[in-house]
Amino acid sequence: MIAAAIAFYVFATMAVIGGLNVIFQRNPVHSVLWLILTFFNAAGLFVILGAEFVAMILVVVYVGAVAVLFLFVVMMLDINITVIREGIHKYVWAGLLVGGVLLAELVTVFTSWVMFDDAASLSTAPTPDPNVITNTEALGNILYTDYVYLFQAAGIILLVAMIGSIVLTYRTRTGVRKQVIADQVARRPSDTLEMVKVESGKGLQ
Amino acid sequence: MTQMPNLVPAYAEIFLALSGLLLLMVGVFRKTDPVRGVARLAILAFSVAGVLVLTTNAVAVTTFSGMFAVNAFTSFAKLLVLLGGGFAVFLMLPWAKNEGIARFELPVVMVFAVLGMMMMISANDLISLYVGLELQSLSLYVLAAFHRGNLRATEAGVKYFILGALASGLLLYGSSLIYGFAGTTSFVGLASALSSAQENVGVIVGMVFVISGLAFKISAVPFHMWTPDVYEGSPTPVTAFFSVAPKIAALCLFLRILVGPFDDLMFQWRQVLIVICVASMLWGAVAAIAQSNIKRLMAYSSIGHVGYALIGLVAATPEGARGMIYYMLIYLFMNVGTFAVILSMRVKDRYVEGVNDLSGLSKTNPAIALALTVLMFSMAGIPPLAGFFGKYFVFVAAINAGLIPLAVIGVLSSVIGAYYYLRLIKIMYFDEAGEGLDKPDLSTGVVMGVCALAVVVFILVPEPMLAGADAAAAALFQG
Amino acid sequence: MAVSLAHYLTVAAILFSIGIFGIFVNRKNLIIILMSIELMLLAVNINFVAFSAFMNDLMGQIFTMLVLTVAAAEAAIGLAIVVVFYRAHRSIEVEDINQLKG
Amino acid sequence: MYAAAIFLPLLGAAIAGFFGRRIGDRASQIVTCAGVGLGAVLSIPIFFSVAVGGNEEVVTLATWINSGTFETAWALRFDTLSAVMVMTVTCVSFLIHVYAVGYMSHDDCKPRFMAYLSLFTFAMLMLVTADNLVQLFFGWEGVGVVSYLLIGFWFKKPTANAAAIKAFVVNRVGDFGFLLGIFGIYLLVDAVSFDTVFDAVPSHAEDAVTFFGIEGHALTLIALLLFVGAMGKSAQLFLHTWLPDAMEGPTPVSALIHAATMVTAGVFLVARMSPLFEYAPAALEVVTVVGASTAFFAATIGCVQNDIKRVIAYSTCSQLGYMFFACGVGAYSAAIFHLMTHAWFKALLFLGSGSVIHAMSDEQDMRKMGGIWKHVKVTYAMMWIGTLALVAVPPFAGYYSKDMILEAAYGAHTSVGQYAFIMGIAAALMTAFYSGRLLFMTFHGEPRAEKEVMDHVHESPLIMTLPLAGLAIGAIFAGYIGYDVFIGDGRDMFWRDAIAVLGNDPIEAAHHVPAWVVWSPMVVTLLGLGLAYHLYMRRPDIPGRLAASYPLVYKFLLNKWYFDELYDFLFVRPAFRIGRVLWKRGDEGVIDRFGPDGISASVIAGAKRLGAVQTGYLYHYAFAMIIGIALFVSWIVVGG
Amino acid sequence: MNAFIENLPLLSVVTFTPLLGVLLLLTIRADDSEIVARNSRWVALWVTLGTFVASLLIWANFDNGTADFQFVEKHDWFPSYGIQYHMGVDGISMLFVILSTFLTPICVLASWDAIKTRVREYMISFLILETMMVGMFCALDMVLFYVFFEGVLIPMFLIIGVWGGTRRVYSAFKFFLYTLTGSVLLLVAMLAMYFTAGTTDIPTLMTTRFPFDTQFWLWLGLFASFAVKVPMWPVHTWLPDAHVEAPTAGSVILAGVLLKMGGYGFLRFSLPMLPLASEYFTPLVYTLSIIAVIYTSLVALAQEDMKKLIAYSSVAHMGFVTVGIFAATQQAVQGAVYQMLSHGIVSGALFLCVGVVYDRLHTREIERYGGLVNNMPKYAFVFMLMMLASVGLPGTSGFVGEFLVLAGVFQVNTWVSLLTATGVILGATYMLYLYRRVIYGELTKEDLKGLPDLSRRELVIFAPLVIIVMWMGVYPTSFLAVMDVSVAKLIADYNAAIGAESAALNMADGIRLALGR
Repeated sequence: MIAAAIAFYVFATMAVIGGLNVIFQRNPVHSVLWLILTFFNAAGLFVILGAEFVAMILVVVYVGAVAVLFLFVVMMLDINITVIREGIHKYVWAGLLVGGVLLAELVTVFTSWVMFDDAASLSTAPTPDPNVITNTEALGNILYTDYVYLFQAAGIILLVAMIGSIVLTYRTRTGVRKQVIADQVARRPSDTLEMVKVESGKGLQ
Repeated sequence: MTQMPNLVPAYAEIFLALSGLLLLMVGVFRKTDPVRGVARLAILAFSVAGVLVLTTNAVAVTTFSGMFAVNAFTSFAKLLVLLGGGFAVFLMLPWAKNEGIARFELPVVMVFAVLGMMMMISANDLISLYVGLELQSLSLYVLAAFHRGNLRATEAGVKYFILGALASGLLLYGSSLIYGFAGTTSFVGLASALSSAQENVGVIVGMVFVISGLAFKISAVPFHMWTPDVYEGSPTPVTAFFSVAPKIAALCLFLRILVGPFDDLMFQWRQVLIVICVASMLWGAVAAIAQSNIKRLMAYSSIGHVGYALIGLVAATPEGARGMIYYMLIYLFMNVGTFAVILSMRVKDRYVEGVNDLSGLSKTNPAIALALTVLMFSMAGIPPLAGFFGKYFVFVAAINAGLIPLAVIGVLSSVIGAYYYLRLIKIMYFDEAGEGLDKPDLSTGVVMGVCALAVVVFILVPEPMLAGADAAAAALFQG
Repeated sequence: MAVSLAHYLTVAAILFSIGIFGIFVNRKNLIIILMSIELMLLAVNINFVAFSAFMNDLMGQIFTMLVLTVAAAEAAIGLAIVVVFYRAHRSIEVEDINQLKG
Repeated sequence: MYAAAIFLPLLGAAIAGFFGRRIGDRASQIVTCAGVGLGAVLSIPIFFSVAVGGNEEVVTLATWINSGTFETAWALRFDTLSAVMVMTVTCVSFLIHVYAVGYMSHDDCKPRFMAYLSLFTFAMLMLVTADNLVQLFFGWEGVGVVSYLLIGFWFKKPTANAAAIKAFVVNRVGDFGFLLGIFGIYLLVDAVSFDTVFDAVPSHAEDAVTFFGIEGHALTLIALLLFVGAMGKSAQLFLHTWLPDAMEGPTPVSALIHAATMVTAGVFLVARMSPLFEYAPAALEVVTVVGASTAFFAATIGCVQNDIKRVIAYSTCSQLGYMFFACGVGAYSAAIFHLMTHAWFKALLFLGSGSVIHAMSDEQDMRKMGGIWKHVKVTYAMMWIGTLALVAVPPFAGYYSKDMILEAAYGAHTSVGQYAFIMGIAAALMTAFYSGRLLFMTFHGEPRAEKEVMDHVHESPLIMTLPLAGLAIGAIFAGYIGYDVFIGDGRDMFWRDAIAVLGNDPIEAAHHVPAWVVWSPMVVTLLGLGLAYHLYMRRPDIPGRLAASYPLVYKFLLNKWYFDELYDFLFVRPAFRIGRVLWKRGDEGVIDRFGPDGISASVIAGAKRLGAVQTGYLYHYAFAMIIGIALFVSWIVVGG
Repeated sequence: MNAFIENLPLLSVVTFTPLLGVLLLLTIRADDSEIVARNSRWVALWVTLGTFVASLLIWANFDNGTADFQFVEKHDWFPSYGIQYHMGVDGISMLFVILSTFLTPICVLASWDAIKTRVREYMISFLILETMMVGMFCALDMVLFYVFFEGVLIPMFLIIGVWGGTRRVYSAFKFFLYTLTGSVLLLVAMLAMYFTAGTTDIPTLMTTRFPFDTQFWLWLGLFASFAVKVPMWPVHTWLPDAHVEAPTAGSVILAGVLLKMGGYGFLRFSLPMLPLASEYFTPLVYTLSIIAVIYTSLVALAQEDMKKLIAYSSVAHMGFVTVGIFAATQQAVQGAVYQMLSHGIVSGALFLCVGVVYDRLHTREIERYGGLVNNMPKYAFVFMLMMLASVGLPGTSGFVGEFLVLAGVFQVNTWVSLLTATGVILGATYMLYLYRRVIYGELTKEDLKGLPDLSRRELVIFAPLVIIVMWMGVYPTSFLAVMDVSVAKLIADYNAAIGAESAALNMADGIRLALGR
């Protein structure tokens, strides 16, 4: 129990510190690295909560794909380290105020949480006993059956993201030589080779 | 084993998804003029999807474990979205040709966007809502930035994306609160959970977040700030698309979610929505006055119109729902028609967007001027044009719901709004003739004419459309 | 000292706030804004997982997975847009994004 | 016959007015003269049949305004009163028509002039034969309008235009009261036709009503309102200012409208409404006082005026005062009698002066005349006849009527009657004085005109002198002939129901006044004439010295008691100024500035401000969203 | 009624014939714009004349003896909202229909030479305008009424804005937005009535009894619109601008028919549907009307622009109308209606008079004229007659209305009658003053000397107006008899309603009731 609590506080603190650093680092590369740290800690929290699969996914997808993507782009765009901010902008204080108020309200709300009376009856997918069915299996059982709709929809979303990214960034550059396998395979000698009879003494014209 | 889900209610969506894939293939492999072919196929796909929506219209059902609901209301809304999408693709064709953007992905992404909207409309669970919303949003982000070499289009894309993502974040956060405090994400479950007398402030806060996220999608004040910039920066056919389809989808979803699961929190959400509604009407009306870019002007106009449509929502009665759908139907025609006019604003083969480019249009292109005049008077809500009836029906609903001050503010802001619509007419009719516009493309002209005519002759045959809206509203309130 | 749900939610709320804060205090770099958005989504995920755990309901985790997917897609699109923007403007400074206004 | 007498002048007017250019001057003149002439001819049998024969008749022509219980018809009422008026009007009018042919011989708009004259005659006839108050008002306004047209006949003269407008507007002020009087009657008795009203009046004699928030005796209020109308039309004190200015019109107009007929309409109205006035003794007292004051006041001004026509105009004003106070003391028949005789001799005077003006090449200032009697002997004689009739020297017409009025005033034995008598005597003195002054200044003494003008002085043509003669006959004999039937023993037989008198008959009382009362007018008249003779024939230097030694009095009188200036100061100028202020400061400065213009300006300013909010910066947009959501959440959590 | 007429939807025919004309105009095809213009004029003239003739059929078949609505047509329109296409006329509205159809051909004729650009569009605007006007007077459904009522704005906005004078843009906007603001409040009130009564059918609503607090607010909503239309002080400032800048024919219609819509609205809605509130607010109406009469008359006195002067005079004259309507006696109401009809003709004719010289000299400055009678006697005559009619000379149409109004008002409130009657004096002053400055005086200005008198076309325009003005003045029975029964019923119902609820409320009570406290 205590161990769990300690783990929670460690992960939580690290996540928050990581988050703060993400936005306050001047070098975007550092920001990405802090972001990765935050993700790891969040994954740790997930594990404490018994959601192993989601924790794994978080690490795999976010750290393995998203964060790397970020790094990729940051480096590709070759952004210089931003110049030192000229003082804190006046809106920051207003922002802090608004954010603080909002946060305070939310926290007040959280403390009011109680297990909803009908929650059990309303639950469409109660968590099975983790000792019988693992978290991963339990998720798999419903994701591909009851929630296949969501699964498919997510697929389409990814497709759109793919199309979108390609459409936006893909450029056909002139002057770049590319290998076209089909063309190579389809090549016929007659296309490229011309037999010329050279009469002696005349040379090619 | 779990049973195979009932696919019939989702035929239209499934068809559209498959069409999207097919179109992608066609676009990749077709060598000559892929844009035109894909666009035509997209229109065809929309039409077939429309027919499918109509044929599966019969009864209210849910499928996919209650994730997806179909009833007369969703069908009607989907038809509107499909219509908007079809018009947008139609308008895109000449534009793409004139601007030299031969990219078949444009219609494909539009198809997916429409698919996302239809999924939103049919969403019956916060998760499916989110999925549909994101499918739509991601497609729209791409569309906004589609004109990728263009400074303004890319800026529009960035703004839309970041603010959109923020809004999604808010919506998601709200969803998580609702889930946590109510114990479920399904609309049906929520409705029964909230009907208990328990005061549940977490759900309410979550609902406010969700409302904010959706308000962003319909560009209601104060979540509207992206709208003028994105409308101005995006390619015009895309703007036309933005101004109708996503709004209709989001509004219909809004309506479904508020009078469905959150019916019992009406007292709370009504307060929020009244503020949003009033602020939208006034902001849209006032801010538009200072605009000189017609797309920007239309952005503010659309903010105002959303305010009016929200009146129907705020009324939260079948009458209000009917008024709102009706309003959106009329709005669709008015807006598409207006964007057709904007798309025909070309001087010497170059698109122009200044309102002053219209000066003296009544002399140089009387037909376009007439069409725009009709549309503007209609937007201003002057009878006997359709726009008046749109407003009339939402105001009826407002008054019948006892929201007289709202109706009064609404009519007064419509007077302010009338000012800038009149200003366009003034520029066309009262000012000296400018250079004159090029002859519009055929399809643009046709869309313009059809919409203007619809706005005029609406008065003669209001009943069929009303009947549809009626049935839709009734379905919504059946439970 | 037991760790209650409210603790998780508070952590999430703080992360969420940091994400929001990142959006409007950042004046220089668009990419950091994208990261802020990722933070927000992460916060939401923590919420969902926490609720899911405390209510013994798998829906939250399903939702989280979808959010993760979407977040990835969003990151892809967002970065693509940033790249496009960069190509057009040769800058990703947030303060430069104000051609459209009024 | 009845209708023909009324409508023939209209026909003449229509023909001359619409086709005047086509048919020519001569034909227009003939047509109009014939129209009125025929009317005059018809009026005589009508008079005998109605007044003498007692065949009163009401000819209903058509319905007019019917609304609920409010019913009026186009109807011609012929009783003694109207028959007298019809005859006087048509006859005088005919003579003036004829005169006008000659007088206007140099004008280019003869058909128009003749048409106006005939139109006027028609309107006047409508007025006098009206069977209900509304139709009376029709004629009333009709004569007003034609009067306006005729005063402004010489539209090129700015003064004529101003005078015309003044006449119309001042009359309108009177009409305003008249209208309210009509409404009052309608309110009281639910009808406006004379018979019904008169029948109903006795039963309402004691009714009290609250008009204008004041509880009062209904009939008195009504009578006073009607009298306001009469004052306007008959140029009584306070509403008299238009009459002298009206002399801007051609002289026949002055004769016809501003002496013989229209201005007497007020008197006619009071006489016509005598059954009502009789139940409103307080109103009658007011009538008496106003009439007497006017008689005096106008005479004082008449004494110092230099314009020949203005002198006669003030004399008219003064004489009308006589008629009113006659009515006021109940001697309606005397008033009408004086009205009738006055019509003749005053028309004669005007036409005579017109003849003089004609002779003097359109000079009207008496200071530039003098010594012309030898050149215009006929006119001179006519003027004498007219003057003698006016100053009431027997046996001229004025003597019979005017003396009777004074006697009746005295005989009324009321304080207002005494006041009227004193004022009347004083006025009679002045009347004689200024009449003499007029004659002497104009015809006698040294010629003061320029040589050139004097060379051209000539007698008027026959077409002008003949009507003068006709009028002179009237001026001489009308009094004598009419005396018996109007105010003598035959009066009851004659008037029958046309005039009602309650209680003691003041005419009867007038026959029994002391001798000094009977003689005093005669005395003061001779005194006045003598004084005029002394001052203007024997010692023509005195008037100038008098004026010099009493400059204030002289100026006061010369400037007509400063009424014009006062009204100008009180009403005219403020009206224009207020109008301008309301327009510039009210409409434009307040209503538009804070209304439409102000709102639109602030909306546009708001639009600019909202545009400024739209900075284009992402973080501002995000901030707006966050603030929005924070507010909503706070509101719901804290407030909801 | 013969069978043919009986079967003919006469009101619809009259209402929509002009729209057929619009279609006809749209089919004109010619390369030469001159030919298009000429054909447009003729088509418009014949169509409007035809409409006028058709409208005379209404009159010919009208039964004076009943207060019911006649020539009723009823079809479903928006059944789900109970909105019907319901047309019909009674004695009050019928004359306005005739007035509209009568003035439109005159306007077409008046624009014959004055409008040289975009003639076809101009004629289309006028024909649409006619449809809207006629329809509005015939409509027996509130929504239908509102559609026509507001629809008028569109063509009128274009007429002022496209063919108007130098400040046309400002004036057109002012006109549009001013009246729109009023009208939308009317809309809200109508919706509230629909909410309360559950119908938009006018005859049904006339029999509906709303509680006082409802009436209070409804009345204010209606008042906002009608007062602007009339226009009453202080919401009259759009009128002078609109009149001044509108082309002649536009001013004629504006003054002739559009202003009547407000008065008609009071008669059709405020009085019969909201009797208690009408009675309650009568002092307010009186006050505003009296201010209107005196204020605008004084303002008119100071004007330097002919049209502006006449425009202000319209406000004053309409002040009589509002006083008359709210006095709610037979005479007053009949007088008010009559005054509206008369004012429609007379002020229309006066604007035409201004148009005549404006066409010749292109200025409306009074100072620029003077002495026109010298070379334009016919014109001077017409102008004079209309001026006198405007002043309310007995024997012209202007008198009957004014007189009846004042007489009727006197029955209920002598002070109001007295103060209103001051308008009679002031009216004479400014009109005569105008006439004097324009027509009389020496003809000194060189450019005036060459002005021709009325042309034959202009004579054709003025002749019917002159005849009508005289006819209405001399034999008003032909008009009064038409509205007699309808007005009587209106008054009877009104008094019955007031009598039913002894509405002796003072101001404080009324407001308290209305606020529901």
